[in-house]
Amino acid sequence: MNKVVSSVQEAVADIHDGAVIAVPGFFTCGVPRALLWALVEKGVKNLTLTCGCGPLVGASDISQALVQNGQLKKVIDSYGLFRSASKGLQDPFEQAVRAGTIELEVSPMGTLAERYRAAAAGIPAFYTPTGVGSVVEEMVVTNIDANRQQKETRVFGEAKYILEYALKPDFALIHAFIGDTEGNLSYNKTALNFNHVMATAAKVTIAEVEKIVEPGVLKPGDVRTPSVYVHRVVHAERPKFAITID
Amino acid sequence: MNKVVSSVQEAVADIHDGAVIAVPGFFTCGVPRALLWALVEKGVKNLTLTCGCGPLVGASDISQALVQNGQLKKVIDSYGLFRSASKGLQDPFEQAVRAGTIELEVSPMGTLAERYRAAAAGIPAFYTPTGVGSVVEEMVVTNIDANRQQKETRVFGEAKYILEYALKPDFALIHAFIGDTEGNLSYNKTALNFNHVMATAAKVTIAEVEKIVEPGVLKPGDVRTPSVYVHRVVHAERPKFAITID
Amino acid sequence: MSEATKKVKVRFEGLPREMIALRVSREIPEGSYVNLGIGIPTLISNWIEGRDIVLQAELGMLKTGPLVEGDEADQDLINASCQAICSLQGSSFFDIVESFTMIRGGHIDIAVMGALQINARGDYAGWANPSRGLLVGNIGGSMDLCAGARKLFIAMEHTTKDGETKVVNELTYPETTKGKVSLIFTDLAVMEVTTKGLLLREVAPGLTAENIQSVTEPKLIISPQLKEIEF
Amino acid sequence: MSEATKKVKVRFEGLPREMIALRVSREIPEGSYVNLGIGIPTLISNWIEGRDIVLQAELGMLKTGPLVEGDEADQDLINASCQAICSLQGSSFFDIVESFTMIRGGHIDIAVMGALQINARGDYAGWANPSRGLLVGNIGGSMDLCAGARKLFIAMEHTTKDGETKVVNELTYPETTKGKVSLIFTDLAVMEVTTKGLLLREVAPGLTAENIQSVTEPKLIISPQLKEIEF
Repeated sequence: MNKVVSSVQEAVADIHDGAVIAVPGFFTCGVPRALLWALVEKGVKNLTLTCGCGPLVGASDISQALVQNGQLKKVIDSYGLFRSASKGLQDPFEQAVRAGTIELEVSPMGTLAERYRAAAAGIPAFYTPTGVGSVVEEMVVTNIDANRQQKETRVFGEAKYILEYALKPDFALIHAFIGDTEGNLSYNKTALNFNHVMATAAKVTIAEVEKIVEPGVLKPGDVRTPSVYVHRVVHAERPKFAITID
Repeated sequence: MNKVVSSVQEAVADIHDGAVIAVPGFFTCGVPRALLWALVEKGVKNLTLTCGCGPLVGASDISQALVQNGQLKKVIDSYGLFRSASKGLQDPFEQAVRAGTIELEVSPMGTLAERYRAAAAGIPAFYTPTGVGSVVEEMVVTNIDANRQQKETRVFGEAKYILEYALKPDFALIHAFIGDTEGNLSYNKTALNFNHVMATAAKVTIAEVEKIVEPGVLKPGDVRTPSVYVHRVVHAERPKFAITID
Repeated sequence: MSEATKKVKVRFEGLPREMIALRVSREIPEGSYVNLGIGIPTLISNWIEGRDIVLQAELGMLKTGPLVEGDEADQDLINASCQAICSLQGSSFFDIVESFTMIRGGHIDIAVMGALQINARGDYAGWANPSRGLLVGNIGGSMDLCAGARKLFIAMEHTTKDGETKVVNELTYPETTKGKVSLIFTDLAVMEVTTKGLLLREVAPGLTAENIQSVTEPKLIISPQLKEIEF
Repeated sequence: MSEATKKVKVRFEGLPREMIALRVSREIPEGSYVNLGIGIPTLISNWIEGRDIVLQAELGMLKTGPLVEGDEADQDLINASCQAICSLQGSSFFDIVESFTMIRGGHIDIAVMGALQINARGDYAGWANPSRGLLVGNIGGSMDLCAGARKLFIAMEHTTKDGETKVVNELTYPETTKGKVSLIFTDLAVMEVTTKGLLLREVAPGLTAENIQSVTEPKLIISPQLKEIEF
């Protein structure tokens, strides 16, 4: 199965208005920058981006373009805002969140990781202690009043747990270091972060890779994301960016 | 942190009567044979072995010794019996199950894998579609009448799911290929199977490894089980066995 | 349904197990990720060389290779039936949690399983034979595959060695799953599970629809395109 | 509690942030696996060289190494504060699910977090400052660490830049967790959360228990072994 497509444009060709798209990356690290720029270029609108830890903070140039193009409906993240309040006030995304024109739903990072894992593994819902004792236990945390749905809790043993649900995106845009033509992927160091789990969670997974190789170059024990999860592979230049969110 | 102990006897020294012990291995492959023989030698009794897919079928010499020593109270597995009924009739373990002197609790393999993962990740319970439409949906499947507890189900969307609980063993006995002195482990090919998840699930994890190396020999990207999960490392000769369950 | 009524009167010469496996292989599209159960399903792996089909093994491997013997056998590289195999270019190893994430999460296109009994609603029994006299049995990964694979095929003999039909009105053996099977391949026929009942699509060479019905409890719907099994 | 009453009357010269971090480091036993939050906790990493303490980073790394700069910086190797770091002998990389399995499953011995406010029951607020005027904030991994780490320490300034105490009777900021904090390290004091209230164990050089009480809302229990913070 040769899953290589020839351009990032072709790779995102079927991403439609209103799509729910998983965006990995931990701040600057492991963000699928080439695919995200292709999304900007394509101009699809009404998008929901489901993140893990601040790729839109780490790749603020892309965030800015998406906001200024009016492409975003909603972002789900654990760390969606700049830490600095003064920098946040100048950020188009935060401005849109303040204006209520983009929804920001905030969740604990591990709960997000687990919700993707649940979607990948056919688990509709699970119980977690994370968030008990905070507002996360009571409701969905979002800037849009109407969407603050109540949460369900249950006691097991002597402790209280929150019921959390699988989060299954339509697409995942992945950044990998090496990918073979069949879709087996490996990652470089901490650029792995949310990439693998999002690849397993989405209905359609599109991987930009720095090096495309023939099957067999990646040894069976070195594959991190097995090919079954990956639908398209496209070459992307090694991205360049400053390692900072300040 | 140097976690190396000098003998398998020392490695299992604190395993007590009545302990719940995770035993990995898929039939013959990846079974912690040296640690299990140390358990036989130690003679602790009233043990519950929580397995995944037939290590006691694959290592029937060890199973036989444990049964004949009267060490087993209960086994949890997805594949605990010989496939052949005639071979089963001659097997001391199956004989004890038939006599009701050892309990055999049977579960779908993926549900067991997920129950260990849940224990590892602090998830007390999760919902799964596996087993719906079978007796697994209604009760715990076991040869001991009194232990056939009812299961709980719930509908999400249009489908029915079973509530399954975390399975947290007191000890996990792990077989790894390479381990460093700090407890980082890697595995060989399909000998990985249940080893990693059991290492993460147990309160105390003891790893027999074929090669002990200094920290740094295993590269950070080649570690499969990070040291935080591993409490003791002991050298064990590469095991020899026939690749068959017939 | 008593034991007696399940006995079939005539036994037909059907396909050998290898040919059932070949027929199933023809129903697997190129580009499929497939898990094969123990028994006849395992034999399908002999028929996919050169085809763009990737096999998954529950114990933690994708793109399993052929069986190996003797000195080539590696005790750390087996398939889910505990047979020594090899890897291929593009294979991957992973742990059991990843393996069942694939299986339970809907990533496997087709699972082919053996069965002890099947009915017209697509329910099947495969994990415990009550004749063994035990309330427990070997479930293995079968229920996970039933829950998670996108399509579920059954490959089996049409009747038991004792001459009882395995295609029954009501299961008397413990169910593995309900309503998930879409196609049934036996030594005698190919049948499709439809909302109206079992559709007889193909019969083994030399047999008629009446022959198949005579060894099948549910009333069969005969396909207008009924034909001999082709290879 | 109105804003006005929270204002402290006198401001004391306390420890610099680096020294708070040093004091926390002394409370971490050899052989610990530790996660450090953003802010003062991150500075603890400067004090553990040569000690048998392993740091975990949420983004997927165990045994994080020191910061690196310039040409040595690798864009694919950062810590959870988005700073370039290096790996050490015995380090490991893993994905986010494994990382939060460690954190949520009780495998991390100690988490050290910053805080905006803390009370005598061990509740703390750290994820959202209402003064920013937003109903949302950055939770990151903080709530996961609170739920999963075996022990939870807070390292912070005792008062805000505006001179308000952060050690309060009742939190006015959104809680991160309830009742999980065991030790509080500030520039002025070390306090232990006990069932009877906050136990003042150590004071910064030159300060008295009365000084600490004057910038602390809850009534402090003074330890009979009260002493100066030692390094």
